[in-house]
Amino acid sequence: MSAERRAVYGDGGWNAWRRSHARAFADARQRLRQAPLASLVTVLVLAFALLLPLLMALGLSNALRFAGTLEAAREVSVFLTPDASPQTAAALADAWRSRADVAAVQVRTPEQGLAEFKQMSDLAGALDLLDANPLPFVLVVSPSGAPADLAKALQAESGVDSVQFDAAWRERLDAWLAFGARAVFVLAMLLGVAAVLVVGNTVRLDLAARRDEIALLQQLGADDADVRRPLLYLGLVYGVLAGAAALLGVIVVGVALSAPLDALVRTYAGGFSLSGPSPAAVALALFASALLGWLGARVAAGHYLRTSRPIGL
Amino acid sequence: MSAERRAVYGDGGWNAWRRSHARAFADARQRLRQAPLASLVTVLVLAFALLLPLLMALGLSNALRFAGTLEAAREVSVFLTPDASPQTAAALADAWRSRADVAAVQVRTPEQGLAEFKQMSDLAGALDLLDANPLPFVLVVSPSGAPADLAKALQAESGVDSVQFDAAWRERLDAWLAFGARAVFVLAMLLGVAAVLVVGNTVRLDLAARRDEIALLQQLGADDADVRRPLLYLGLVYGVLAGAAALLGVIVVGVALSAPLDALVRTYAGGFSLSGPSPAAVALALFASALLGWLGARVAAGHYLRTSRPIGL
Amino acid sequence: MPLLRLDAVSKQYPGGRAALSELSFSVDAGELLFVTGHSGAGKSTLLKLLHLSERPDRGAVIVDDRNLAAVRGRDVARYRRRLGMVFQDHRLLPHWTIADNVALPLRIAGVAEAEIGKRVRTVLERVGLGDRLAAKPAQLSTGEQQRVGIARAIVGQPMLLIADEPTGNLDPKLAAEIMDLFLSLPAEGTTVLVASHDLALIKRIRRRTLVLDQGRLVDDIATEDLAA
Amino acid sequence: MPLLRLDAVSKQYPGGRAALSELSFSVDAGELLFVTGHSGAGKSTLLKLLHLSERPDRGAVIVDDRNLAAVRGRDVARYRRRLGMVFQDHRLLPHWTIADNVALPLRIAGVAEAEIGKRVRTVLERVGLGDRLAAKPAQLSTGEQQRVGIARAIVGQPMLLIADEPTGNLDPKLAAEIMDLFLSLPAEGTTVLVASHDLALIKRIRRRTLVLDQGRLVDDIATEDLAA
Ligand SMILES: Nc1ncnc2c1ncn2[C@@H]1O[C@H](COP(=O)(O)OP(=O)(O)OP(=O)(O)O)[C@@H](O)[C@H]1O
Ligand SMILES: Nc1ncnc2c1ncn2[C@@H]1O[C@H](COP(=O)(O)OP(=O)(O)OP(=O)(O)O)[C@@H](O)[C@H]1O
Ligand SMILES: [Mg+2]
Ligand SMILES: [Mg+2]
Repeated sequence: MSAERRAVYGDGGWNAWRRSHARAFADARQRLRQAPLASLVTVLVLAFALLLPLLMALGLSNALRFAGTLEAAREVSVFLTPDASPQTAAALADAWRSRADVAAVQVRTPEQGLAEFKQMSDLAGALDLLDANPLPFVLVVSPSGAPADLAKALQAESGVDSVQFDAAWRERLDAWLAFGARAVFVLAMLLGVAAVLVVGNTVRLDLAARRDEIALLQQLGADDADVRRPLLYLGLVYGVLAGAAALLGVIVVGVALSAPLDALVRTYAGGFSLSGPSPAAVALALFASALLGWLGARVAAGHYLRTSRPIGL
Repeated sequence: MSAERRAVYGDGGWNAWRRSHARAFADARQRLRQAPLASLVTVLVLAFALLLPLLMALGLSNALRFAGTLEAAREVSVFLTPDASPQTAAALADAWRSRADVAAVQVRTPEQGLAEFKQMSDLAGALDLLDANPLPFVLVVSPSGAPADLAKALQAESGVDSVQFDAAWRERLDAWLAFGARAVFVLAMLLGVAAVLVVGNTVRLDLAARRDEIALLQQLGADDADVRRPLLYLGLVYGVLAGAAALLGVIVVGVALSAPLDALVRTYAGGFSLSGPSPAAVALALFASALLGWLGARVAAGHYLRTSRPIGL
Repeated sequence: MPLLRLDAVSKQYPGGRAALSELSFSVDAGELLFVTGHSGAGKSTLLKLLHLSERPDRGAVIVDDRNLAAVRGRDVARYRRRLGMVFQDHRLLPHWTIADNVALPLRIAGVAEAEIGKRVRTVLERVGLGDRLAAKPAQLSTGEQQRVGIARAIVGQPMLLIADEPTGNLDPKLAAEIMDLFLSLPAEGTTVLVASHDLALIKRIRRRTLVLDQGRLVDDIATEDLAA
Repeated sequence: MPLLRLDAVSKQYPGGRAALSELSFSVDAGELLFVTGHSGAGKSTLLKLLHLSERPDRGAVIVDDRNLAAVRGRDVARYRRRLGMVFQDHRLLPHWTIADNVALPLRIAGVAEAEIGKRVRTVLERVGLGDRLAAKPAQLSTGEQQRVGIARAIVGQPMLLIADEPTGNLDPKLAAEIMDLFLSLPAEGTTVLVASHDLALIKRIRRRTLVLDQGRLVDDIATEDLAA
């Protein structure tokens, strides 16, 4: 580059690069401002596409925590022989607590058992008809491994009358969890595809509306990067705004659902409370939506530049 | 209209109307064919916006049917006195079946009760320890009205020892249903708005890309209806195609979810099976999506014509 | 009987100087006349008033005994269907064939398809493009595009043809041919108004010529004076 | 030393007749020359080959000692930045101001903003539009738009200026002014190629003129012959 030419075309390199990016960003901002209503609609569409996966993810994370709470119900009930004394029960409990395959042991007296029984079963009324409490001591053992193995091992111990763990309840929980996970996975897949489609489609239609402008820029010597740059910024801005709107939507939905959900959670004894997204999750969601906007713009712009390219390029 | 002019401009009236619609439809079809990939993307975006409300609606209808099945669990268990004979139990059951507030009565013998008890409770093992079956006859009464009222009435009958219905279980079910209904409502609202936004946005961007064409048509004497007609057909075609794609999506999702859902349903005794949309629902969905496409086009075109109108119009 | 009459018409664009001031003249049915003047003199503005693309600030524009100020809403479309307009920038639809572009006014008017095919072919032959029916605008040279725009303007046998610089992209020979075509239109019932700065052409054709300068009518040269 | 050389260049559009056949000529750096011919003669096609909007079927186009056949991919953009192009249809961006439209080539080239403002103002004054910097293209008459297109083409001090019918929408007086502007460019290091069918203008300017007819070079009139 001659000295004269440098005087005309500026200092090149870093400054030119910085200027081109500043211009592209200004250009993107100007587009948004020129058509505020249209931009709002675009951002809202994107926000919806993002909101639903966010809600699904949040719902799943809460459901998993909730299932964790329910997991505690996977206990093995060990019925001691009717003649077992409180001392025997306590001794056995102590011994088992030191086993590797046992996480915790709880002693339930016959009186506690009867009270609980009345709470839980719709046949419990029958027990009122009995003269004496027929229930033995029960040790409620939380396994640290597979409950079935532990149940078999404990069955062999002396002083144990019978061991039981509720296979039906566990099966049901497993089925719910499997169904929930699959449903969330399927919906998240659909919504992920939908979000990408929406971003890509928006940028694609934006490009179609600016076909002449892009052709002119190319004719005046703009290369692919020059054409793409403002679009990528536009996608980025769309993504960030849509991400913020989607997070706002999460809060709104959370408020709308909190009353019935609280009522629901209250029916379970466990102190479970619904948690919102963590700050890290919020940051991640914003980053992901910005990335998605950028990517959608990049894909659509790339496709456009490939297919619209005149012979010369 | 002079005879000469009529010769030039054709037969007018009905034929001209028919021709203009045939042309608008051909125009819409040509647009789709000219940009098959772009049209596909548009249809897919719309299909997603429709798929989700369809899935929600289907899920809700199944959930309600399922809840109906569970509702049967809202039975009132009436424990007869321990001395009640099988004949007394049968006589009481017969008498109650004719009551207006009773839908059905089932007699459960002490033996059945014991067997069921063992199935259901994790404390049932305790009953093995008993020498004799302590359980009385139980009449399981399905109320046709509020279970609480019926329970109170039956309590007063002679030969009845105690009456019980599981308030905790019912509360929990009610909470789940309330939560489900609210969640479905909130999501359906969101998705409905999203669908309208997507259709409107698509047509809006389509309009922006054809700004020059529309301006020219207006300059050559096309009125608003002429400009709108091909767009409305385009919206209609988009809507129908997207509706069909969404219904296909419902089938795909159904297949993807059927395995875990079957497993889940199997854990409940009740013979519940997931049902797909009825033919009427399919027709309604297609009609609704066509209408949505048309409406979106209509709104966007109306907005465009209002805001882009040059001074003269 | 005048087909067209302007009465003290003024037009000023927002934030600009006057594009037309106190313009008055009238044109008889079946006349062909030129409007000329420097770039920015107001020629296109005048034509836009006739086409209802713009409205005057003051004064009356009367076409076929009707004050255009009263033509509003749906009537604008109906009024425009009776005009033929040659735009300075052609304005062809890029995705449509030449034949479809030319057929546009007939389709808007609801003419039967068989009739359309016949008339489009005839008019494209008249402008020397009878062999390019199936081409797209981008496949034509600029002068050819301009002739397509002229064909589209005359295909509907308009009451009034408004041509803005219709020969700007044509060489002198073609320009003369197109002007011959325009000269044949009054016999078919069309009044013709041509805006042009091609003084050589105007001198050769010898028709009444309005001269604009900075929005004012500075000269109205009758056919006889030119012939002299 | 020739800046531009064509060697037996032929071009045929798919499904059309030959737009250019066996065209050979060369242009020295600092020359200003005309290309003329009837509508459809191939003038725009020739300019498009120089601008790399089209590629020849056969033959070589050599600009600044470089065969354009070898200029591909990213190099096309770089090559175009050294050209100035006046399009027959102006091609201004409708949502941008006149100043921004003219600044476009400088922005693409990465010139500093202060420098851009200065040069845009200067060049718009040269084409007589120094007071319309903030207007949008739709607010200009067609002739004014054409001058904006010319300003945009020369603002970057191109190596080669290619002007397609740059005076088609200008009246004779303005056309002469624009041609004076073009005549001053060779002194600033720009070679100028003007396609035009304005024979009156060409005769008055008296520069070398290539005459095309149906894609063939039928005449190459030197400056001296015209002067005679
Ligand atoms: N993209 C294309 N496809 C097919 N034919 C084309 C294409 N572009 C131009 N032509 C044809 O090639 C011939 C030369 O066109 P060109 O644009 O070079 O003419 P021109 O000399 O510039 O004419 P004008 O003075 O009317 O602008 C014309 O017959 C035209 O129809
Ligand atoms: N929409 C507009 N807004 C503001 N000013 C305008 C607008 N349209 C035209 N003008 C100005 O009005 C004046 C007359 O414009 P007009 O287009 O009528 O000129 P013209 O005689 O057709 O010129 P040309 O021969 O260059 O086409 C010009 O100075 C132009 O800049
Ligand atoms: Mg004009
Ligand atoms: Mg040309």
